Amino acid sequence: MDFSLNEEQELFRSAVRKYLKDLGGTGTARATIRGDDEPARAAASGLAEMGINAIPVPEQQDGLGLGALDLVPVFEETGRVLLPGLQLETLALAVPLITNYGTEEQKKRWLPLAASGESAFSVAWYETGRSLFPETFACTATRIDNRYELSGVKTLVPVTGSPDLFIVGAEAPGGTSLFLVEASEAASVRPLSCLDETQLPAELSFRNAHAELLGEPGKGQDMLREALLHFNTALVSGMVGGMDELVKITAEYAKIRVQFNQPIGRFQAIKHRIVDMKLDLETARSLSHYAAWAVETGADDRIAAVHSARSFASRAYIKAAGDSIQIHGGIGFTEELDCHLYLKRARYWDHYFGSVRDSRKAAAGSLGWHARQTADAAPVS
Amino acid sequence: MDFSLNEEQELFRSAVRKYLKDLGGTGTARATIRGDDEPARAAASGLAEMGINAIPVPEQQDGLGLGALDLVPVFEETGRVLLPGLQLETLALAVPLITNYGTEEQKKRWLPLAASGESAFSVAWYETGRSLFPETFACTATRIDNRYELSGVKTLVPVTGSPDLFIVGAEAPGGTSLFLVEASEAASVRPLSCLDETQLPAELSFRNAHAELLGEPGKGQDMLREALLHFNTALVSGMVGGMDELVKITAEYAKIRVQFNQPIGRFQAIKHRIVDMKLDLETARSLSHYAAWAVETGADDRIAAVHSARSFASRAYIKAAGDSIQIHGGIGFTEELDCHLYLKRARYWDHYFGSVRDSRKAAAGSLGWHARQTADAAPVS
Amino acid sequence: MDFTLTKKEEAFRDELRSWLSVNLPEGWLEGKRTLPESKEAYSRFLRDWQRKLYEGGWAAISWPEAYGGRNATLMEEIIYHQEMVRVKSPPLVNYVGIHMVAPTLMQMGTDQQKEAYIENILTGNHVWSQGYSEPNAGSDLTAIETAAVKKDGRWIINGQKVWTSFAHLADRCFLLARTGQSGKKHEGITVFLLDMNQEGVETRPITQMDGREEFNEVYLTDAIAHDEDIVGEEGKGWSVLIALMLHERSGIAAEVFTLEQQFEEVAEMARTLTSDGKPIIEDPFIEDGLADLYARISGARLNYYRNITHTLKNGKPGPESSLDKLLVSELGKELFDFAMTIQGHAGVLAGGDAPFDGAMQHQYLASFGATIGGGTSEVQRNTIGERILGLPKDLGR
Amino acid sequence: MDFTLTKKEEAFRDELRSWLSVNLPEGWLEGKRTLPESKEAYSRFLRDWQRKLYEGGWAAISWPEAYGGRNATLMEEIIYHQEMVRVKSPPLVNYVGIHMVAPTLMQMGTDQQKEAYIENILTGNHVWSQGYSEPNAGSDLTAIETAAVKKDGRWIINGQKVWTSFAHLADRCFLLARTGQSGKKHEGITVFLLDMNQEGVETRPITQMDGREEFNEVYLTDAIAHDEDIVGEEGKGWSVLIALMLHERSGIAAEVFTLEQQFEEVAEMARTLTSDGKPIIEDPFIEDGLADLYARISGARLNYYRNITHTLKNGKPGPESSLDKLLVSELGKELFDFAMTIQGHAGVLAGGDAPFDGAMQHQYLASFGATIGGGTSEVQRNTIGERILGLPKDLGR
Repeated sequence: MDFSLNEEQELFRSAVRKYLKDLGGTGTARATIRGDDEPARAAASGLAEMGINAIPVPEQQDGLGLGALDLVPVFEETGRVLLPGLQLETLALAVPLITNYGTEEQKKRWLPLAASGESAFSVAWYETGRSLFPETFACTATRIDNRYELSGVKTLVPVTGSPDLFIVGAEAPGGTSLFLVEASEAASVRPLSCLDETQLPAELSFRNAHAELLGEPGKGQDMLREALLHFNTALVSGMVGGMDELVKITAEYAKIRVQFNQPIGRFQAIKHRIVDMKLDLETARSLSHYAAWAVETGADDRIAAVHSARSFASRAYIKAAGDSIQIHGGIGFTEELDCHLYLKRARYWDHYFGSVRDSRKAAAGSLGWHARQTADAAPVS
Repeated sequence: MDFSLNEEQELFRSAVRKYLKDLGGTGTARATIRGDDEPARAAASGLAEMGINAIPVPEQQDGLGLGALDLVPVFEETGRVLLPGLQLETLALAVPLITNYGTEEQKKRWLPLAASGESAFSVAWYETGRSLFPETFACTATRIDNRYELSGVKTLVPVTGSPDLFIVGAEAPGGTSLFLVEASEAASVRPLSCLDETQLPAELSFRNAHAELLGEPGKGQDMLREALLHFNTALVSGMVGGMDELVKITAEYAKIRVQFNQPIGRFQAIKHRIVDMKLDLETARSLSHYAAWAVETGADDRIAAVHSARSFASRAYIKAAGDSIQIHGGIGFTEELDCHLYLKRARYWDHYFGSVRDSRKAAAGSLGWHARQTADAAPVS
Repeated sequence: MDFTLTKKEEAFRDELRSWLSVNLPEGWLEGKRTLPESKEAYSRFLRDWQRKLYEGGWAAISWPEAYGGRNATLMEEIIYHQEMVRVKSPPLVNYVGIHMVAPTLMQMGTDQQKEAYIENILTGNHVWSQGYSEPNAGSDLTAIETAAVKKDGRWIINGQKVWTSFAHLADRCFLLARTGQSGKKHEGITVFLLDMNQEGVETRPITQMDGREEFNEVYLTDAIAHDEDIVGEEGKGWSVLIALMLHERSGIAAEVFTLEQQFEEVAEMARTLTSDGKPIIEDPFIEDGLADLYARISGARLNYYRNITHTLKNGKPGPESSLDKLLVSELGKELFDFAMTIQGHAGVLAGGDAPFDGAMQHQYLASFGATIGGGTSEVQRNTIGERILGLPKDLGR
Repeated sequence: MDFTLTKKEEAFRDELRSWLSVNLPEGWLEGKRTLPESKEAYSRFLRDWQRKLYEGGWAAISWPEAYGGRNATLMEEIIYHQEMVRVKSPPLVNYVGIHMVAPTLMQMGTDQQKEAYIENILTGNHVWSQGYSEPNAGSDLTAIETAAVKKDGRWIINGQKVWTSFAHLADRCFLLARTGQSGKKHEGITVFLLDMNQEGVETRPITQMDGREEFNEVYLTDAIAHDEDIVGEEGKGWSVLIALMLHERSGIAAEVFTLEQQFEEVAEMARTLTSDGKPIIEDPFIEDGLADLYARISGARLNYYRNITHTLKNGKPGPESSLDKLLVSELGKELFDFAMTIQGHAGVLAGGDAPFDGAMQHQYLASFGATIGGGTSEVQRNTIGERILGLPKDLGR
């Protein structure tokens, strides 16, 4: 039994953490909020130089061919400082999609760019008024000879970090399918105001955009669901990183802030609330690490593992951020402290490609709870 | 604006409270648990002599013709001492049903017996394996000339306090209907073990039992739903009474129990938890009193009022009882203290003729939330 | 039990309603409710509204008629709050003056103070701010460090105040300062009526996490006050604070009614927003959560009614009124957490890109302030535990 | 990261499994697991089981081989707990002797004590109880009042113990008594190895709210012990307690695995119970609640694995292990609250009339004890706050 990250992974974490700390911690996120993307861009390059982009990319495409566990420390540390950028979308969603479903040519073209950090990718999936997995999309792709032309409007597409490529969901002959569309093909990009100002979601419109089919037609939802196991694992690492920092700053504050002649951490209302944050953090961390292991090893319970981590961490992160504000009191309600940045990020991530309810449903389904049994008792309800 | 019980109601409360206290408080319930029904029987007679049974019965049938608000103090006080008996079923379910839907003859026959306390009534509705409002019952009533014969098995029928009459739900030509069946008509009465040992639920079987139709055939569920507004109002009063006592005994204990050289009520973990019990108690009380007012005056929002009170108080009572055990520590886990009696009663009542979910659904339906509006915005979910 | 209004109360409400329909800023009732952005225009807008209220006789209804009020009953006061919430009236820039300073001066001010301030408060000539909290004295006001020292017949005041509402618009400040160090911590505190328009007073806005700047830091550097600016006795400021709190008879009426209104807006959203063509209220989890909030928010409102009934019968508020603040502020947080959640990923949008113009997002963020300001939920729970339930006093109290 | 067992661990597990399949009481594995009702028969049953474990070499696997143990590794110990939970083995009547008294005596007992007790513990000849808590010393053991006074070369002990498990079956008691009043409250406490079979010791069962009588009150009236019955030094009992706690390396393995098993039983119920012909798991609220519990109970189990990994790597448990008790006991309460709720009104039935023979009802009631016994959740939270997060010490500590 060894339920821990290995030494290499922990060493890599230390390096990433130190690098991001030296860049000013959440200062990079605050620059993005002020409209200055340069620090986030520089951080992305620096991280790529450290090799984080190569982690999930197969060796044939200039990557390291490593698994989900190796990304855990990376996303915990970028989550800790709320780093803006497309690392999550590129490395944990687009790369698994292209790796698993792309043609040799598509892999050869795009994956080396991801591995080196030269390109960032994004996913244009959501449409206004539609759920995450709607029966159909309004956005359509028409086949013309050997190519596809894609038209329609996508919303909530992350464009911070200047993606070169979008993976777009659209209706095509055969059903909902995935397409590779280069950024230059977008007819318009309208930035949307966002609660989490470190994010830059946009409304994208396409008019007869040149689109390449990714994987089989009609399998768009299945492919996305599978790739979301990678995505959710990485996302939860980001949440754990944020929660870890929240517990740290909140406990520190409770030790030094004095009211009624006592450090407030002496009051059980404060102390026990921080303990509950810590319990949630450790539970989220355990679930998160196990999810990464399950994804990496293809364990039987990987769907339940990933979605348990996601559903738990989603709410726990929101709660931890809210509690950190309360414990900091007035100053916690100011723009000056970071608490609210974590709250806003926690909300941004809460429904990002799935809700708590979605994850619970997925876990239940994967565990076979709905396979009918012989009823051996019958209650009144 | 006057949101309070009137002076008479409060005086009556004091009288009932004193009477039940003099009988030994929860001692009556403990006697029932030991198998000695006599104290509960005596208490029922005594309360009837004080006139509580006459409250909801119309004046024409020897009652006082009073409303739901007048029953509030009664059920708060019987709830406070966990009095075993059929007061709730008789006065808040059977009497409203007979009053609203009975023939003149039925009223004349049964209501004076209820008003005087000579008879107690019970309701035989549940069937094993069926929900509260199933599509059909297995129990059937067949019309033979001018009378009905009823056959089938009912479960979870309260028989503590020796009911003389059951109101029985059964399938009949026209659909689910209600019937009056005298207790002597039951073919068998099999007592069921119960978590709340102050209760005596039983499985009743009928074989061609003589049954009188109550109200219109096929309207059984509608009639019950309407009568349950009275029932739930009274039930919630019982919950409020129990919670009030729990807050009292728990706060008292926290003042005198010393650990770490401090009365434990000085620790915020204890203090704030009792405060939360108190908040829940006051909210439940406010909702309960308003529900009684709404039922008594036929207010537009009476369904939402009653079901809001029920859904809130149901969970709050369970929580208060559990918290009282925790705060009492080891001694709270013993049979000797009353905490667990309240917990078991709270559980007994939690699903009694409806669940929290049922109540929330009923409230939502009655408030018209499902009436379609023009969609003026459309989100991604 | 009776929830109806008397004829007199109805007449009062109707009079107010018709006055509001004529006098609210143009387009206000129809939803054009944006306040000016620049400090000057914002200040002018609020002062104009304060003035209008004064001219209509609606600025200080609970004051005695002798001072220009209406001697309103408690029920009228409650109706007033209810109506103001209903029309989402502009903020009352002189809230502190009208509800705190003037009633205190009426009770314990000198004739000179009454003369100098009360009418100016009523007309809105003087806008007041409240100088209580300090960086190291938030929940624990006895820890204030701002010091007033007497020198050459004048009080020289140094220190820092924080969370001072409307300070950037205010002419005067109801200021707590330490004039002595002796004995218990709440001794030696004095209330000053401080002129904000002097060199030693500097005001800096605090940017909140919801982007607004409603509060300020106030730096006092050799600010000056005089003996005649002291309310009550020197060193007895704590008893002034207590007297001031006892004036509060309508409790948190505005917050209660606001919460009720906010619930209706969230319910409206749940009924109108659609996902895949279906109103989201058809999701049983959303229906269930909304019904739960309905029950608890109704409960909070009804608690408030019970407390008001108690006040009406006993002439003064019972200790139960302290439950209201805790419940209402915590429920507000839950309500908007729910409102955020049910919007799905679209809930992360803000402003004009978000459903309902981002009102939910904004109120969600703002809701975190309500369980901190005016006494944190932790302090409220202590108060309830100790004052209502008689539990032992906490550490350090 | 690696969750597989080594070959050696697998062999250990298989050996235990095959031993259990032969040696468990007849019908046990098939579900015939009722224990005798009468005290005598119950006692005999448990002692027989203890004896069988001893004979099979499974009574004290983590003891050194020299004392008759297997010198088991931590992983083997965990596997042992896992297997015992899997087969729902009968309770270990001499738990206190094997896991607490003997390891303590091995470390700090006199040769005479080792000689007199260790083998008798292993064979089950001596069943031990633990005499810690008192009516006024529950969460705060430093408050014990039971006093041992030396007189004519003997210790005369008076007082009352409570929550003494298996005391009615025990021969000996590991007893805390006060032998001095000086200095700090944890000073002057002495550990005695008390003979229960003497006139001055009276045992009365405590009836729990779940109807069971697992614990006892023990009244000590001039009970007698001798100098050679003292463990460690007189007045230094507190350090004996601490040494004893440090022996605990597998933490709450049994509770963790039991919770996991209980979850599976609740899930099984949700899949098999029907309402109106449909399995209740088809209710989305039940599905959702069960998935939530699955996540959190998995999380608790995984936390435990992380802590065990830490112990394996560092040779001793990290402070994080104190989280396990809190999480597992609180989750048990939630799990059975859920199990009660989803049964609808039928959930109020008990025993043979209830679904699953009333197992859920019984475990629901029992779950309330787990957040109290062995340190309340409140005390656990203090410990975590202070030891892991470094927050300031509480009142009275």
